[in-house]
Amino acid sequence: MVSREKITPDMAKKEVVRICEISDENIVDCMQCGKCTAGCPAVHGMDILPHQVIRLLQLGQIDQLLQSEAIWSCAACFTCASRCPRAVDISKIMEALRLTLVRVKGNNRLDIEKVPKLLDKNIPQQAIVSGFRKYVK
Amino acid sequence: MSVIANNAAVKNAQAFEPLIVAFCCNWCSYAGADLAGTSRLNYPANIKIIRVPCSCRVNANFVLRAFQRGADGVIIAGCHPGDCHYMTGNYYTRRRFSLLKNLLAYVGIEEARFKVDWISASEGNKFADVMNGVLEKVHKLGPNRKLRDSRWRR
Amino acid sequence: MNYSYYPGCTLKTKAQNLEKFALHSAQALGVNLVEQEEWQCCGAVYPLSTDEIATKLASVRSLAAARDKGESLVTLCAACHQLMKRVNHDMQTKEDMREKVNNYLQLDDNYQGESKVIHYLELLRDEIGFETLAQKVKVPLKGRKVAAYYGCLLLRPKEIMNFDDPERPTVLEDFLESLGASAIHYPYKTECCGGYLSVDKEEVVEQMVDNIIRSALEQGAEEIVTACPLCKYNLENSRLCSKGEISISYFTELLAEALDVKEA
Amino acid sequence: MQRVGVFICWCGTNISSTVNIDEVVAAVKNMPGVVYSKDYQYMCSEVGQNLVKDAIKEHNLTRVVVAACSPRMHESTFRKAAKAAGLNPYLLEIANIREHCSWVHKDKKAATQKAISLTKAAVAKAILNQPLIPGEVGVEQRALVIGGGIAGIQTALDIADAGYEVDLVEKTPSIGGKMAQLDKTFPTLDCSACILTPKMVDASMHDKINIYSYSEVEEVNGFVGNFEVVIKQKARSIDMEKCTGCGICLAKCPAKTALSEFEEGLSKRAAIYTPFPQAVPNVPVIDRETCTKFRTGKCGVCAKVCPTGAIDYEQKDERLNQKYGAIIVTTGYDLINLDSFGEYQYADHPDVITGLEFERLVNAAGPTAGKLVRPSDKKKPKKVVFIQCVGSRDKSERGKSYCSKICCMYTAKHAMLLRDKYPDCEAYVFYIDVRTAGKGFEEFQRRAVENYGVNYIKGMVGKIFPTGDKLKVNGVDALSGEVLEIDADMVVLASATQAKPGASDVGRMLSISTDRDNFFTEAHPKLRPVETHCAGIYLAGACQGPKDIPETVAQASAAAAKAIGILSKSKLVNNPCVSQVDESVCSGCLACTKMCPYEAITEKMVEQKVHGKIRRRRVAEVNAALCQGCGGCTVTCRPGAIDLKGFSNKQILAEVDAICQ
Amino acid sequence: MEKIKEEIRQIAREALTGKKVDIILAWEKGPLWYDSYPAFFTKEEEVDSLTWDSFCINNLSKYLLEETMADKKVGVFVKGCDALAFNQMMQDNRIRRDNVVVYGLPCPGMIDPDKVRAKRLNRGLTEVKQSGDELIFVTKDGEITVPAHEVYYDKCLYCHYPNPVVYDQLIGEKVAAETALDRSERFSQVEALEALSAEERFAYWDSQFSKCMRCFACRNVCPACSCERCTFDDDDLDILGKAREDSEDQFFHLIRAYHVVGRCIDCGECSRVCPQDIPLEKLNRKLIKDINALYGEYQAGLDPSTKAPLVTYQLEDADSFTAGEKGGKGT
Repeated sequence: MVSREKITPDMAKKEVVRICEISDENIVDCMQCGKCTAGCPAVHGMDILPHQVIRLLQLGQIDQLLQSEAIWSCAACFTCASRCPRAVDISKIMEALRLTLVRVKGNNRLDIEKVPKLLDKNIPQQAIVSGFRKYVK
Repeated sequence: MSVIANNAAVKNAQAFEPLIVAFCCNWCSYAGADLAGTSRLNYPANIKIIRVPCSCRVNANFVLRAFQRGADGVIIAGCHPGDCHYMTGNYYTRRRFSLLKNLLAYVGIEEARFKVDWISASEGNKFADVMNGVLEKVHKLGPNRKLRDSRWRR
Repeated sequence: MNYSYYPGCTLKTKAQNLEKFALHSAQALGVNLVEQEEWQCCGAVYPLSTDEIATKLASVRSLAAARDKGESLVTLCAACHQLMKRVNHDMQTKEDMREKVNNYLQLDDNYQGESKVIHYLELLRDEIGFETLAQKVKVPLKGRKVAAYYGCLLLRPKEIMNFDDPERPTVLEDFLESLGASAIHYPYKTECCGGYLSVDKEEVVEQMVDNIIRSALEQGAEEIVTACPLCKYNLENSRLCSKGEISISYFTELLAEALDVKEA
Repeated sequence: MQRVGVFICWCGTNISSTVNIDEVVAAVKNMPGVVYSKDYQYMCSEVGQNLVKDAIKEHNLTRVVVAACSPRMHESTFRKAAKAAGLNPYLLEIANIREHCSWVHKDKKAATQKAISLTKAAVAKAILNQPLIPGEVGVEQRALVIGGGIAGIQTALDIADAGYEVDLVEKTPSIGGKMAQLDKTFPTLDCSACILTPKMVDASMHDKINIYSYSEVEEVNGFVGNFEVVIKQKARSIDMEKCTGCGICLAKCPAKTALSEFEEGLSKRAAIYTPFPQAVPNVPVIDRETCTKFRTGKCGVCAKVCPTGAIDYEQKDERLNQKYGAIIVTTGYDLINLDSFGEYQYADHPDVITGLEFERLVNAAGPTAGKLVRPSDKKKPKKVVFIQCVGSRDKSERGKSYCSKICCMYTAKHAMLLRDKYPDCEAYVFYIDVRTAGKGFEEFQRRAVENYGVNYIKGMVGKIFPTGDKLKVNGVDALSGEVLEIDADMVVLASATQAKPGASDVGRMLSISTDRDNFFTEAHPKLRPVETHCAGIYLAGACQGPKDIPETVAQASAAAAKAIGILSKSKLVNNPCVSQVDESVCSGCLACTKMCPYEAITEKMVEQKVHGKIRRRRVAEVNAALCQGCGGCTVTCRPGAIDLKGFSNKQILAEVDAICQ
Repeated sequence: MEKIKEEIRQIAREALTGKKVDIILAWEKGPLWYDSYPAFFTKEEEVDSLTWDSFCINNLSKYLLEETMADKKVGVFVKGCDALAFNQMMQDNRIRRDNVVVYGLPCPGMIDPDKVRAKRLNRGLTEVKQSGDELIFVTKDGEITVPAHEVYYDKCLYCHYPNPVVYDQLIGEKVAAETALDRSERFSQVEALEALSAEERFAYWDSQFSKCMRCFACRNVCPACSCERCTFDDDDLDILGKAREDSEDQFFHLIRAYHVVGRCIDCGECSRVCPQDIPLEKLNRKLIKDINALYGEYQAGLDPSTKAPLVTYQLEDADSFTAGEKGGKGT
C-alpha cells in the first residue's frame, strides 16, 4: 500500500546527501529517461531498475534501496555511466549505496567463513579480491 | 560559493565590513550583474560596481587607487575571451592583468584581494558566485592595510 | 625499448597463460618488459567512492616507481589496467586526493600523475603498430574465426581509459586481422560478462555470458579471445562453453602462436 | 562649479522596499555639487521625466544624476529627457540602485548605504562629464544576407520588397537550405517544396535581389551603415551567363561516384551537378575533387555535350568588394555527427537512419521515388522504432545540453507518414518528454497517438543489437518499469541539431558573439531577439538557436524590419564616447595604434611651437567614425595622452574615490 | 680599449670636420677615477677629452630624445645595452633615425666602482687597463691584476648583448657573447622573493619603497621612460602628490615598473642611479620573467619591428587568474 506521506520528496535527507557525497554525483541531473536501465546487461537481476534507483534517491526513499537486490546485482561495468545523457555515473551511486551498508559493522554482504566453499579451483584471484572489495569491509 | 557559507564568514569576522570595488565591462559583466539582480540572486552589499565600456578600459592606476582608498579587494570582470564586444579588447586585459596580478602578489598583496574573471551577460549566477567567492576570501584575510593611503578615511 | 611491467596477482596464478605468451611475444617483437620490483596487488576493482584513499595506494606506488625509472607502465590484465589508469587520472586531476596520498606515502618525489599507463594492446597498436606486427607474423592464423571480447574494464569510462571507442572498438579486431585471423564482429563484444558477480550472483552472470556467446556464435565465431582473466573465467563457466561449442583464450596466446613463440 | 540635480527612483517597491529612500535623499543633499534632489515613485514615467526636465530649467542644473535601474535599461530615456530640457544628454549619469543594489541585497541598512555610495560615485563622475556631440555618418543603402535557407530567402524578400538592394550569399550551389530537403512540414503536413520553391523563384526573379550562390563571405570590416565586405565566388567551372540549365551534362557525366549531399548520402550524384532539380540558380557546378577532368586531365565530356559552351575548366575563384548598410546572418544549423553514439549502430548499420534521411526516403523526388524501404535490402519495413533526443538534452561530452526543439514534432510527423503509407507497419517512439508548445502542435502529436496508433514509450533505448535481418532494440518503458526488446526493421534517430561548424569563425569575422554551443548570441534574449551586440548586424533562423520553420520565418521578417530601419536612414549618429588624443602630451610612440581593434588610430605629423621654434612631431590621431569606444588605447598610453570621452581617467578615478568614501 | 679610444677620437674628429654630424655624443673623463660621464662634442679640438674606458657605464641613447636634439645631426657611441635602448626608443618613435649616426662599440663589461672600493683598489688609482679577461689597476704603488668579472657590474655578468644590435658603423672586434653567469640566473633573486610569504614580501618591499625620495632619477635615466610628459607629472590627474606617504611611494614604484613592461631592456640603470639603493631591477625582472613564462621569451630593444607583449595577444594565451577549465563537474 502506498501512503501519501511516503512519497514526499526529501532531498535533504542526511543519507541521500551522504550518498551524493560519497559518489560525487548529482542526482538532480537525472531526468528519468531510463537509458541506464535500457542498456544494463545485469538488469534481469535487479528488483529495482537503475533509473528507479535514482528516482527513489530523488524522493529520499533510501530504505527501499538498501534492502534491494539491485545494488548487489550491479557489476560496475560502467555501461550506464558511459551512455547517460546527463553524465550521471550510476555505478558510483550503486557503490555508495553498497558502502553505506557494508561500512556498518557486522553488515558484510559475504560471510567470510563461508567464502572458501564458494570457490571453485579455477576462479581467478581477481574475482575473489573484487568480491571482497565490493561486499566486505 | 553559497550564501550560507558567506553568512558564516560574516559572523566570524563580525565588525569587518570589507569594501570590494568591481570594474565591470558594460556588455558582459555589467549585464551579468544586471541579470543577477533581475534573477534576485544574493550577494553582499560590500561589492560596488564601476561600469567601464570594456575590461580593457581598466587602467592599473584604477586598481591601485582603489587599494589606496581603502578597498579590501578589487575585481575586474569582462567578457569571456573570444566574446569581447570590441572583438579583442579582453585579450589585452588578460595579458595586462595577468602581469599586474603577479606583480601585486610579488610585492606582498594577498592574491585573493585581486581577481580577474570572465562573466558573460547570461551568467548572473556566476557573477554572484564570483562576488561571494572574493568576499569570502577577503573576509578571511581581514582588512587590507597594504597600499592604503594613511590619510584616507573611509 | 624498455617498459615497466605490472603483472598483477592473477597473472602469477590462474592466468599464467596471459602473461607467459605476452612475455614471449614481447621478446620476439624486441620489446623489453621489465617486471616492477616489489609490486603489490592493485586491489582488482577501482574504488568508486570519493572517500577511499588507502585502497589506491598500491597503484600509486607502482605508478611512481615507473615514473622514477622514466618508463611507461605496461599492464596486461584488464582489471589492473583500469585501476592503474583511473588512479593515475585521479592523481592528475584531484588535488585533494593527490595531497592526501602524497602525505601518506612520503615518496622522495611527490607523485602527480606523471606516468603513462598503457595496456599491452596499446603497446602493440600505438608503439609497435599492427602493420609491423603483421610483418613479424610467422604462422598466420588463416581461416580461424575469432570473436574478440572486450569486456568493460578496458573501454569504460572513455574519458579516462582513452583506449578505444567504448561502443564500437576495433583494436582487438585489428589485432586479430594483423595475425591473419578472421575477426568476427558481433554486437555483444562490449557487453559486460558479470565480473565479480560470479562470487555472489551466479544466476545473473549466467544470462549475461549466455547473451555474449550466443551472439558470437550467431556471427560464426569458433573461438573467443579476451584480455581479462575474470572475463575468461565467466565465459568458460557458461553452459555453451561447457558444451564445447566455443573455446575461450587470451589474446596473447594467439599472438604467441602467430609469432611462433608459443613454446619458447 | 557645477549644479547637480539628483533624482531618486523608488521603482514602486522594487527599490524602496530595500533602500530607505529618505535616507538617500538626505545623504544626497550633502554631496558636493548637489543643489537639488527629488525622489519619485516611477522616475521613468512621463511624470517622473517631467520632474527631471522641470528641475533642469527651474534650478539651472548643469549636471543630472538619476539613481534608478540599470543604465542599460533607461539611460537613453533619461538622456532624451535631459536633451528635451536643453541639457546636453551626456551630462547625465545613472546610479544603478536597483539591479546592483535593491534586488541583490536583503539587509536594508547595508543596501541603503550602498545606494548612497553608488549615487555619490555617479555625482562625482557627472561633475566631470563633458558635453558630447555625436557625429554623423552616411548609410550604404544595401543589405547583405549571409545564408540562403528559408531564413535568408525570407529576409532578402522582405528587404527587397521595401525597395532596397539585397545581396544573398549562399555557400552551396543553390539556395533552399535544409527546408528544401524536407518532405512534409508539421503541423499541417503541407509539402515543403510546394511552399518553398515559389519563394526561391521570387528571390531569383526579384530585381533588387542578387544571389551569390556557391560563394562565401570572406572578410567584413567597417561598422553599421558602412560595412565593407569581401565575397568570394568559388569557381563553379560553369559560365552562368551561357548555361541554360538544360541538364544534359548532368546526365552524360561519367563520374557518378560522389554521395549526394542533398540526398543525405542515400544516393550518388555526378561530378557536375545541381543539388536538386528545383535548384536556384539552376546552374550546375563541377565538384573538382570528383571530376575526372580535374583529377586526371582526361574526360571533358560535359564540355563536349554542352550545347552553349558554358563549361569553363579554367574558371577561378573571384573576389567581390561590396559595401553594405546592414548585415543579416542566416547561416542555419546542422545535425550532429552520430559516430560517437555507437550503441545505436548508425555508422555500422544501413537501416539505422537519421530523421533527415527519413525525409529523403519518403520524398517523392527522393532516392527511392517516395517508396519507403529499408536502405539495406529495399524491403518494406514492418516495425520502425523512432528514438528521440539522440544527443539532445545530453550533458555528456558527446551530446548537446539543449533541447533541439524540432524533433518531437518531426518524429510525430514521420510516424504519421509511416502509418499513413503502411497501415500495417508498427511505429514505436521512445521519448524522454514530448514537447509540443506551438500552435496546433499538441493536437498534431495527439493525432499521431490517437488516430494513427503510434506507440509512444517514455523511456530510452540502451543499445541496438543487429541480429539476423532484424535490429533488436533494447529499451525501457520507464513508467511501468518494463524492459523492452523490439525486433525492428528500421530505426530512425532524431539526432540533435547543432550550430554550423564554422559559426564561431563567422562570428569572429563579424565580431558578433556565440554562446557556449556556438549559436550566435542575440543582444537581449527577450527584448532584442534579432539584434546582435554589433550594431547593424542581425540574426534570423537556426543560427541563433534551434528553431522550426514558422519561428524562423517570423524571425527573418523581424530581422528584415530591423535592417530596413537602418537602410531607411540617410545618416546615422555615432557613439560620441570615443577616444581623443591630447597632442601636446602624446609622445608618438603609437602603441595605441597597435592594439586598436578597429584600426581607428593612425599617426599624423603636427607642428608645434616649442620655445619659439617650430617642431614637427609625430602624434596619434583617432578617427571618431571608426572608434567604437572600448578604451583599450587609453591603457596602452602611459602618460594618458589618449583618453576616452565619457569614461575618462579622471572620471573613473573620481568614481573610485567616491565609492571608497 | 686604449686602442679603440684612439679610433673613436679619430672617427669623432672626422665626423665633425666632415660635417657628417653636428654633435658627437660620447663620454668624457672627469676628475675622479670612476668618472666617465656623457658629453657633447661639437668642435674637433674638444675631442681630445673624449674617452672610452671601463667606466663608460652611462647610456647615451637616452640623450637622443628628439626634443633634446632638436633637428641637429648627432653621432652617438653605443655599447650593447645602449643599442638595445636605442632600438627601444626607436620603437617608441622617440629618436629620429635619419638624424643619428650610430657607432657601435662591443663592450667587454663596465666596472662597478663599489666593487673596486670593496677590494680597496681605488687607493691612488690612476688608470685601469684591460688585458684579456683581466683588469690591471695601475696605482701609485704599482699594478694590481684582478679577474675582470670580480669588479664588473653584476648586470654585465649576465649581459647577453655586449655587441650592439644596431649600428651604422661597428668599431673594433665583436666580443664573445657568452655570459659570465648563467643568464637564467638573473631571475634568481626574483625567485628568492617569490618563495617568501606574502607578509615577508610586503615587509621587504615596504622597507625598500619607503626609502624613496621620489627624485625620479630611475625614470629619467630609463630608456623605456621616454614620454613627453610623464603621467606622474600630470597634476590635473592627481595620482601622485608630494607628501611623504608610503602608499604613494608604492603606487609610484608599481606603476613605474608596470609602465616599462615590454619596454624594459633590463639594463639596470634605474637601480644603479637610485640614490637610495632601491633594487628596482627586481621589479623589472619579475615582469620580464612573467612575460617570458606566459607569452614566450621577449627581449625589448632587440628588434623594433616586433610587437611588444602588451600590444599583442594570442587567442590561447595563458593567464594568471582563472584556475581550471570552463565547465565540468562541480563548477
